[in-house]
Formats: sequence, structure tokens, C-alpha cells
Amino acid sequence: MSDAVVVKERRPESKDTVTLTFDWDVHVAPGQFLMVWIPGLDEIPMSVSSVGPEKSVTVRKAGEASSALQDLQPGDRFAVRGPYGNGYNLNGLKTLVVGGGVGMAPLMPVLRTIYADLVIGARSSDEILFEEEASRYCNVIRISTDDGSQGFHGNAVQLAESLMDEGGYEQVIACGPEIMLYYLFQACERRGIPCQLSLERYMKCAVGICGSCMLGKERVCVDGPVFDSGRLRMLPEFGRSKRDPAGRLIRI
Amino acid sequence: MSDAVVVKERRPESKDTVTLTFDWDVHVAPGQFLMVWIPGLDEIPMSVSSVGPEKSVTVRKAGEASSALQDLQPGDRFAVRGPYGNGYNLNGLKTLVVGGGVGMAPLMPVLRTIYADLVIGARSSDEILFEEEASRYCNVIRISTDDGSQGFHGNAVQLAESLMDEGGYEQVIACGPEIMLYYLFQACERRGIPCQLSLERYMKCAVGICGSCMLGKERVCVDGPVFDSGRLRMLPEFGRSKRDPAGRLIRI
Amino acid sequence: MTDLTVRIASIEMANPSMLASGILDETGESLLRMMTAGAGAVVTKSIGLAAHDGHRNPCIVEIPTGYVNAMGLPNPGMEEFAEELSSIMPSPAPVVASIYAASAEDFALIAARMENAGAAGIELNLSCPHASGYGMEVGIDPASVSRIVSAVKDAVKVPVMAKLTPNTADIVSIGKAVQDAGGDAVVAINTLKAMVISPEFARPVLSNRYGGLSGPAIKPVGVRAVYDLYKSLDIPIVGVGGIENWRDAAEYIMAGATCFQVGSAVGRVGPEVFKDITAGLELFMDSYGYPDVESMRGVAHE
Amino acid sequence: MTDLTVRIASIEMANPSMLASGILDETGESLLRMMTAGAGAVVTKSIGLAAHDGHRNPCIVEIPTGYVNAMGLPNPGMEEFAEELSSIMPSPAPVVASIYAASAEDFALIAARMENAGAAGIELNLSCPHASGYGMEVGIDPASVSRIVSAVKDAVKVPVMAKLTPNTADIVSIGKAVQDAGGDAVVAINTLKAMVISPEFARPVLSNRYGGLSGPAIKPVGVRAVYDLYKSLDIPIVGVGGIENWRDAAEYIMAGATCFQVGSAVGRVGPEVFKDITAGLELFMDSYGYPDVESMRGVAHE
Ligand SMILES: Cc1cc2nc3c(=O)[nH]c(=O)nc-3n(C[C@H](O)[C@H](O)[C@H](O)COP(=O)(O)OP(=O)(O)OC[C@H]3O[C@@H](n4cnc5c(N)ncnc54)[C@H](O)[C@@H]3O)c2cc1C
Ligand SMILES: Cc1cc2nc3c(=O)[nH]c(=O)nc-3n(C[C@H](O)[C@H](O)[C@H](O)COP(=O)(O)OP(=O)(O)OC[C@H]3O[C@@H](n4cnc5c(N)ncnc54)[C@H](O)[C@@H]3O)c2cc1C
Ligand SMILES: Cc1cc2nc3c(=O)[nH]c(=O)nc-3n(C[C@H](O)[C@H](O)[C@H](O)COP(=O)(O)O)c2cc1C
Ligand SMILES: Cc1cc2nc3c(=O)[nH]c(=O)nc-3n(C[C@H](O)[C@H](O)[C@H](O)COP(=O)(O)O)c2cc1C
Ligand code: FES
Ligand code: FES
Repeated sequence: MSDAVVVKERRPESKDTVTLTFDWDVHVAPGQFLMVWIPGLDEIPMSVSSVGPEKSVTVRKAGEASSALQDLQPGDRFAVRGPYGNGYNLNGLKTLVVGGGVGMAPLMPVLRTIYADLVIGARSSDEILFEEEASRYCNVIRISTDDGSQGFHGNAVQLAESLMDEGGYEQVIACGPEIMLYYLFQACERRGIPCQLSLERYMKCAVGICGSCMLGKERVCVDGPVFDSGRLRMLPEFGRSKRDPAGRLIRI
Repeated sequence: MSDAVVVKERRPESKDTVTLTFDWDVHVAPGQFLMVWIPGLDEIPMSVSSVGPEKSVTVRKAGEASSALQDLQPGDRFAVRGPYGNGYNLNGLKTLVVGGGVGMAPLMPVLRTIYADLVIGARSSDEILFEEEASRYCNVIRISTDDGSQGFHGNAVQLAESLMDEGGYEQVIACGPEIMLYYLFQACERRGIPCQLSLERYMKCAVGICGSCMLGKERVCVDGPVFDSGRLRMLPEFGRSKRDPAGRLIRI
Repeated sequence: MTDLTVRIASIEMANPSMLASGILDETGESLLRMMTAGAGAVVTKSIGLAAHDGHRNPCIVEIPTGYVNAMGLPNPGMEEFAEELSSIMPSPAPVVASIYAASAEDFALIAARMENAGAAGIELNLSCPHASGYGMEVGIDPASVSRIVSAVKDAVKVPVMAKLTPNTADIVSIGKAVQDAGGDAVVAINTLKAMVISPEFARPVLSNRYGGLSGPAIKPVGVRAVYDLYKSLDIPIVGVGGIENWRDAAEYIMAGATCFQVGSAVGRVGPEVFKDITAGLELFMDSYGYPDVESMRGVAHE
Repeated sequence: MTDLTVRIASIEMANPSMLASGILDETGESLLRMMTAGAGAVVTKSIGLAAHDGHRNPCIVEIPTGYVNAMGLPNPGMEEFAEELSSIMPSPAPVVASIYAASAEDFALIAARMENAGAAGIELNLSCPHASGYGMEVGIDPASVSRIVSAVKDAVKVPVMAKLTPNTADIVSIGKAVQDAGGDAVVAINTLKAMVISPEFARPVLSNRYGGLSGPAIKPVGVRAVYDLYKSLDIPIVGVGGIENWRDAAEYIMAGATCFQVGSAVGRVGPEVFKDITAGLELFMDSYGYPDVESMRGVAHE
């Protein structure tokens, strides 16, 4: 059953994204996620953006539940269960981290743990997440915006490719929209660089029984959400199709 | 649920008593007991007479279930659950151990653990239990038989009293028929010597919920079976009355 | 100050926890001990006309999720138990006498004897699923239930509550039968029909083969039963099944229970479970702004 | 050599473990994965006429004794699922299609489509306790059950099994209705009616409020149901409810099950549970002298 937690701090991160912090005394590994219950409304998956004794989720307004979650104020209660999923495998390899949009959320605990260079991708300068905090951990931070309002004018994959071609990276760790991750994966494959990508699918149970989150033969909730290159190669659905809540196949 | 165990060795101890050994990898403290299931027949409480990795029960023929248990041969199976109860509190006090009949069973693990002098009571010489093994642990062993066929002619309490008057004992640890324990308790009280006595009541659940084993306000299965002088003083039923399986009061 | 007192019909309790029937309640002294342990009221073992040994051992199986038992209604019989009861009167907390019988007349007879011996209420065990000829057969038939409740109501002045079995497709219609026959409260739930088999011995473990499941396993079933009953009944509901801590108790109260009973947890946790639950509830009510138990009752329906 | 193969009606299984309906069985690839994990057969998610999202989240609650779920029968609908099924035919292990519908005619229609897509058998979900208008209401009424079984038997050649709800006072009479209507097997049990309430939020956790209890909590209830059915039926029984290890499976087989299904344990233990159970059973059968599963079936009745 979910644990009730209390919003400690509500921190707007960008025009559509808010971080909520709360005390919750459960061990969480970087890359794991929670099921967040907004009573009366919905229960939705959210990555953990701080994994210390004080936890946080960083929520982008996507629809009804994420908006309601964003609107919670300090002192308000919501409920969480988990943590779920495998998380990133953090090792000593020279790493490039690539975060697209709110995909930065599960990457923050990674950046706080290992040394890495970072690409942050956003649509526009007012949607760039965590640049300031990340600058405390990373020597190299590069920004890309689709509209060119800040940093590299283009997408995060193009920027990451140019870094990869210079940097001698031994792995890429990333999270973001699936289409970005798909091209990033192709870019890594071409260069023979292994990657770990955190994916999303529609989640109901999060404990690996309902089958809602299937990606090929993998359960994103338990076998993922992080997949490495070896497993991604076996997943022809990746970047191509997903399932709706009824289990119908839809093109991405 | 009970664990199935296999009889390793079947050792007759006296004309009506048999020890069965079996491997069972569960920690048992001296004085604790098991519920022993003889499938198709009954489930009865039995003290553990060896508490090492190899366990044993020492069974006196009392009726149908104990007879059937005695008749098991090496390789036969029965089942046990537990251990239950509190066991003896083993400390550094100078101790006199008093065992009446099959009451010797829970005392053997005590004698293997602490230094103590010992009184073994039996009706007749052919019912004396564990004399040989005990002689390996105890400097002083005295025997009483009701019929005088061996050792002191009289009961164990009389013999224990004479030892207490010589020996400077700081505590008495005992198990045996309730009537013996009752008089032993009186003898200890007169001399101001604390005692720990293991009692019996009709047991059904052994987990402290059914109320079958009540002795005053105490559950013999969980709060006992070992009671010290302080608690015995609060139990006017001790030595006087017990309950039948229907919960009716019967005089002892 | 949080007020933990509750009233179920005319029975006043210092706190909403009750000892469930069949648990350490066959002797006067064990009932007193449960009051000292913190039970706001106690229910006796189910008492019949005559003494009864119950089923042979094994009559209980411990499993990770609770117990499966087939005690078989052991009891010393109405007369001997009435003496036991009188001996502790006046008692520090109310005693509800649980009774069982094979006919409405016998139910009435035993109830009257228990009232006379000091019982503050009567609980009808209509639901024991493992005593053949008694219990289940009666407890799933609204007409029989109605007959028994009426007969007992005519025989005693103290409140009469009927304990319901969950082993039915429609517990609400049984609850309604109790209410329509003048019953003062319903108690839900008794144990679920169950069995444990030993693979090694290729047989059911209980001597009676069949048993009843209790403990944490059945809590979500009990909560739902109380929720359903609360939607349809006007008489109070006593919640029981798998309660081990204050959260479990709060679930039952929010589902609609006026008070609750604790059975298996007396073994699994210990008699201190009564004080633990009450203390936890008080803290919770304090910080979530429930001044009394009543204000928490049924709130999950809103 | 211990022989683990079993036959349920005409369905041949390499071992007696089956994936239960609703568990990782909505897509072809997940069904294949469960076969690779060691399931002797798999049952699909319950499929209806049209696509259905199911209930909103939360639709599952994890509790220490199992799960309480109200998925609400999500499924991509008969046509889309039939394609999914065809895409894995011929499959390395038999696929039984679970279906639900609001009328006997629709049951027959969906069954025929599933047979056509390659299903080796049909499982009728008569028992889902939390989809209003479907399930429970039908599954506790012998006449409706009989009508549905007959209609589906007329529509397909593959074996038809009916999955029974435990939320009834008399599961045996439903089992008999299935048998008398020509059903090839019964499957017992589906989940128990349940509810979980959050004290902090003073409301049921599931968006649907009501849910069904599965996992270890219900094992003793399932074993007893199978034991009772075995006493009265001649058709085979598939046991399901709380099976997590070989001992649990052995209990069901000794109670009378021909084979068994595993649901919640796929989450609580992992997909490797199929191989673990089968390996454990084989060891046990070896040392206790059961040459095949058949020789172990129903032995707890002797
Ligand atoms: C493992 C994982 C981690 C995530 N981490 C974050 C995070 O850290 N921050 C963040 O802002 N978002 C995160 N998301 C996405 C987030 O769950 C959705 O944005 C949210 O569910 C939208 O709900 P809604 O009611 O606001 O929008 P809706 O209007 O209901 O839907 C908007 C989109 O969200 C998707 N969605 C809705 N419910 C679910 C669900 N139960 N499971 C998966 N997708 C759903 C819909 O399919 C749709 O694409 C994560 C998703 C997954 C699977
Ligand atoms: C804590 C405890 C430890 C014991 N340890 C030993 C021991 O180590 N060795 C030993 O030989 N005996 C021991 N006993 C006694 C033993 O349990 C009984 O002798 C046995 O139950 C008799 O069963 P039966 O069917 O052979 O006899 P029955 O003919 O059924 O009864 C004979 C006597 O045993 C009593 N008895 C029967 N069933 C039970 C029961 N379930 N609980 C308590 N008493 C019962 C009867 O009341 C009667 O007094 C112990 C008893 C208890 C309570
Ligand atoms: C050992 C035992 C004996 C019981 N005896 C009775 C009884 O005599 N009468 C009765 O109405 N219920 C009896 N019950 C049922 C309990 O009162 C209670 O309804 C059930 O155990 C569920 O509550 P729990 O989960 O808190 O134990 C008994 C239960 C147990 C475990
Ligand atoms: C998440 C989940 C979904 C389920 N969906 C279905 C279903 O669609 N159809 C069905 O007949 N049973 C369904 N069930 C019930 C299971 O098939 C099974 O009968 C029940 O869970 C008991 O088995 P278990 O304890 O091994 O889980 C579902 C159970 C769970 C936990
Ligand atoms: S969300 Fe249910 S299996 Fe992943
Ligand atoms: S034997 Fe049941 S309480 Fe002691």
C-alpha cells in the first residue's frame, strides 16, 4: 500500500515543471521511479529526482494528474509506493549524460553520484531544467534548444553526437522523449558506444503482473525502465510502437 | 505449518519411555516444547530433550498418541511445529535440578548447559531416566524411588529437601508431575529458595490464542511452561485444579 | 483531547477495541486479563448448552498470513460457564456472551442464562464454518437468522448482535435479516472456509480437515464486508478480521464499523496489541483532526 | 523418471503449471515469454468484444499478503487480440483464451474468434468480482452459468473451462452446473471480494473502490474450494489462488487439481516461479514415490 507523504517544499523549475520534496525513509537507487497517488484522481509513474533521505519528484504538466500534483502546496499530502524498476548501473566508465526535457529528473541522482559530462535538451530556454545545480557536478555542460534561444540550436542528439565525436566517452546514460532516445541509440550504435536509456510505457501495476507496460517481451516497470544497448537491440518496438491502456498497439 | 521430520534413532530409555532423534534446523532453548503431529491420530506437546542441530523428544507411553509416537521406527516420518514457550532462565546461580519421571526430558538440555546437582525421581528403578548421561555432567546425582528399589526410598521432594538443607542452593529448576512440583515449591518457599518449574496444561493451539492451557491468568503455552516463584505465588490454581479439553475445572 | 469511548447499542466501552470470540475467553481469569491488557469489551468463547471438547488436535495451523483453525466449539457448557462469568461480575469492562445452538429455542435459553450471569450483551455465532450441523448452514439462510434473532430478542433485555459469515455471495441480505428481526448490531466477519494440506503426509492437517481462515489474510475481505453492510444497514456494525494495528482498525472504522474486534493478533502480536492499537488510533485521530471515533466512522463512503 | 506432463481435457501440457488469466498475457510476446519462463500452458487476459481501457489508476494495491486489484478487464478487444494471438501460432505451449461478455451469445462469438485465432482452449471468466454488469452476478447463478457454457460448447471444438468465483456460499453447485452443461473443466478460484482503505486519505485506495484479493492470502480458501469440487465433480479441476512454490502446488494437486495456475507470484516472486515450482515438485515426487502428477491427484481425500 502507498505511504502518505507531506509536501515539504514546492520549487518551480521552469514554466511547466515543478519539483516537490518530501521526507520518505526508503532507499531509492538513481533511475528508479515511484507510483504517485493523487487521491480522487489518478496514480502516475514519476522518477525520483532526489534519492537522499529527503526525496523529490519533478513533475511536468502533461494532463490532469500531473497538473494536480504540481498544484500541491507545502503541507499538502499525497501518497507514493515503490521504488520500482532497476535504475541505472553506475560504474567507473567515462560517461556522457543526455537529458531531454523532464527526462532530466532521473538523471539528477546520477549526476550527484558519478562524474559525467552533460547535455541538456529543451524546446526553448525557459524549459531548461537543472542547469544551475548540474553545473556544480559537471565540468562540461552543453545546452541545446529546438528554437535556438539558448546554446546549440538543434536537438540534444545532434549536440550529443558532436560531443561523442570529440570526447572519448565509454558510455551514454540518458532519459527523455522516446524519439530522442531512439536517435541517440542509433548514434551510439554507429559509434559502438554502449548506452543506458530510461524508457516509458503506460503503467498500471508497476509490480510486473498486469502487462500494461510491455515493450516487446520486457516489462518496463520491473525489467526496466533502464535498458542497455544489448537489450535495446532485441526490442524492435523501441522507438516504433507502444500500447494504450487497453493494450492496443499504437505507432509512436 | 508443521515441518515433516524423519526418525533418525529410536532409543528406549526405560520400560515405558523412548527417545526419538531427528534433524531439524531450528533454534530451540532448553525448556521449550514442540507440538508433535502423529498424522491421523493427534497432535501433542512434547518437550525437547536435545536442542543441538540433532533434536530429540523423549516420550512416555501415556495413551494412544504417545504410544503411536513411541512405535515409530528409524526412517518413519512425523511432524513438529514450534518451538513454543519461554524455556528456563539459565543463570550462574548454584542450582539443584529435580526431575520426576519423564519430567527429566526438558531438564537434559539444562544439565548439558549449566553446572548443577541433580535429583532424579522415579516410581521404581526400571523407570529412572537419563542417569548415565547425567552422570557425565553432574558431580552430585541422587536417585529416589517410590518403592525403594534404588537410591532413596521415598519421593523426589523429600530427597531434594534434604539436599537443600545441606547444599546452599541458590535456585531449584524442576519438571515432573504437578503434585511433586507443588510440594517442591512449598519446600523452596519455606527455605526462601527461588525456583523455576515447568508445568503442563491441556494444549490445543500452543500459540496463545485458544485459552485451553490457562492456569489462572497465565497461558502455559506462551507465558510458560516455565514459571518462577514470583509468578507461582500468584497462581492459586497451581497444584489444585486444571481444565479439561472442554474448559471444565477439574481437581488435581 | 481525543475521545476514544464508543457505545454499541447500550454497551459503553472505554475504547473501541473488543476481544473476538474464541480467543482467550473460556475462563473468567483470561477474560479479566484481556480487560487489563486494554480491551474495551470482551466477547466470550461461543457457549453451547452442554460441555463440548471440540475437535481433536491438530485444531489449528499457523500459516504466514494467519491461522486456519477448527477448534470445533469447545466450551464447558452453559451452566458451568455461567458460574465462571458470575465469578468476575461486576467486571471492569463489559462482557458479551457468544452463544451457539442447534435451534432458536436453545439460542434463547442460553442467551437468557448468560444475561442472568452478567453478560452485557449477546453475540450470536451464526457463522462458525466448521462445526457440522451448526453455524454455516444457519448463517447463510435469512429466514433461519431472522427466527433466531427474534427468539433471542424476546428472551433477553441486553443488546443482541449477530455475527455474520463471509462465506456467502450476499452478506448484506443476512445483515438485513438481522436488522429486520430487531437485532441491535451485526458483527462481521467470521473466518473464511479454508483448508491446509500437508504434502509430506498427503492429507489435510486439521483433524476436522476443514477449517476457518483468520488473521491478516482476511482483512481486505472483512473491510469490504463492513463497507457493504454500512451502505445498507441502520444498526451498528462491529468490524473483525485481521486487525493487528491501528491502521487496520482505522480501515474498519472508516468502512463503517462502530467498534472492532481483535482475535488472531492476540497470538501473533500478543495481548499488548489492544493498547498498541488504541494508542496508535489516538495519535492518528489527534493529528488528522478526528475528535472522536464517531467522527471517523464511515468516512470512506464520502 | 518422474513424469510431469498432464492433460486437461484435450490440452497436453509439458508440466502442470499454467499462467493465470490477467497476468502478463495481453500481448503475444508476453505470452511467449511466460512459455519460455516455464509455464506448461498460458491463459490470456480476459478478452471482450470491444477494446476496453479498464479502471483508472490506482487499480492495484500491494499488501503483505498479496494484491487487491481492480484492473477492470482492460483488453484490446476481440479482433485486435485475435491478431496478436495468430501472430504467435503455432506456439511452443498451448494458449487458453480467457473471455468475458455480457450475454451467452457474445461469449460464444468471442470464443469462436479465439479458437479461430489458435486458442487451444477457452476459459470463461464468470467470476470477475469487480466489473459491474459482468462477472460476479453471472457466476453465482447456476442457470446463467449453464446457459453460457452450453452456448460456448456449441460454438467451439476446443475444450471449454469455466472459472469459478469463491464469493458464494456454494461453489460446488456452480461447478455442477458447468459439468451438466458439458463444460470440460472448472478453474477455481478467482479473487475474493475485497477493499483497502487509506486511513490518511479516508477513502478506498482503488479508483473502483472495490477489488479482488489474490496471492498467499487466498491459498487456503482455494485449496478448500478445489477439495470440495473434487468430491462432487467428474470433470477435471484447475487449481488457482496463492500458489508461490512447489508445496502450494502440491496442496492443490492433492486436493484434486489436475493442473494449477500461477498469477500473483509472477510479480511477487518473478517469472522464474514456473521453473522453481516445477523443479521443486519433481524433487518431491521423486523422493515421495509419485511417478506422475496423476498419481498425486486427490490423495488428500483418502
Ligand atoms: C517510468 C516513468 C517515469 C516517469 N517520470 C516522470 C517524471 O519524473 N516527471 C514527469 O513529469 N513525468 C514522468 N513520467 C511521465 C508521467 O507519468 C506522465 O506525464 C503522467 O502520467 C501524465 O499524467 P496526466 O494525468 O497528467 O496526463 P494524461 O493527460 O493522463 O496523459 C498525458 C500523457 O501521459 C501518459 N500517461 C498517463 N498516465 C500514465 C501512466 N499511468 N503511465 C505512463 N504514462 C502515463 C499518457 O499516456 C499520455 O501520453 C514518467 C513516466 C514513466 C513511465
Ligand atoms: C509443555 C508440555 C511438555 C510435555 N513434555 C512431555 C515430554 O517431554 N514427554 C512426555 O512423554 N510427555 C510430555 N508431555 C505430556 C504429553 O503431552 C502427554 O503425555 C500426551 O499428550 C499424552 O497423549 P496420549 O494420546 O498418549 O494420551 P491420552 O490418553 O490422550 O492422555 C493422557 C494424558 O495426557 C494428557 N494429554 C493428552 N493430550 C494432551 C495435550 N494436547 N496437551 C496436554 N496434555 C495432553 C491428557 O490430559 C491425559 O492427562 C508434555 C506436556 C506438556 C503440556
Ligand atoms: C482459535 C480461534 C477460535 C475461534 N473461536 C470462535 C468462536 O468460538 N466463536 C466465534 O464466533 N468465532 C470464533 N473465532 C473467529 C474469531 O472470533 C474472528 O471472527 C476471526 O478469527 C477473525 O478475526 P481475526 O482475524 O482478528 O482473528 C475463532 C477464531 C480463532 C482464530
Ligand atoms: C492483476 C490481476 C489481473 C487479473 N485479471 C484477470 C482476468 O482478466 N481474468 C480472470 O479470469 N482472472 C483475472 N485475475 C485473477 C487471476 O487469474 C487469479 O484467479 C487470481 O489472481 C488468484 O490467483 P493468484 O493468487 O495466483 O494470483 C487477475 C488477477 C490479478 C492479480
Ligand atoms: S505496469 Fe503492470 S506489468 Fe508493468
Ligand atoms: S494452548 Fe492455546 S492458548 Fe495455550
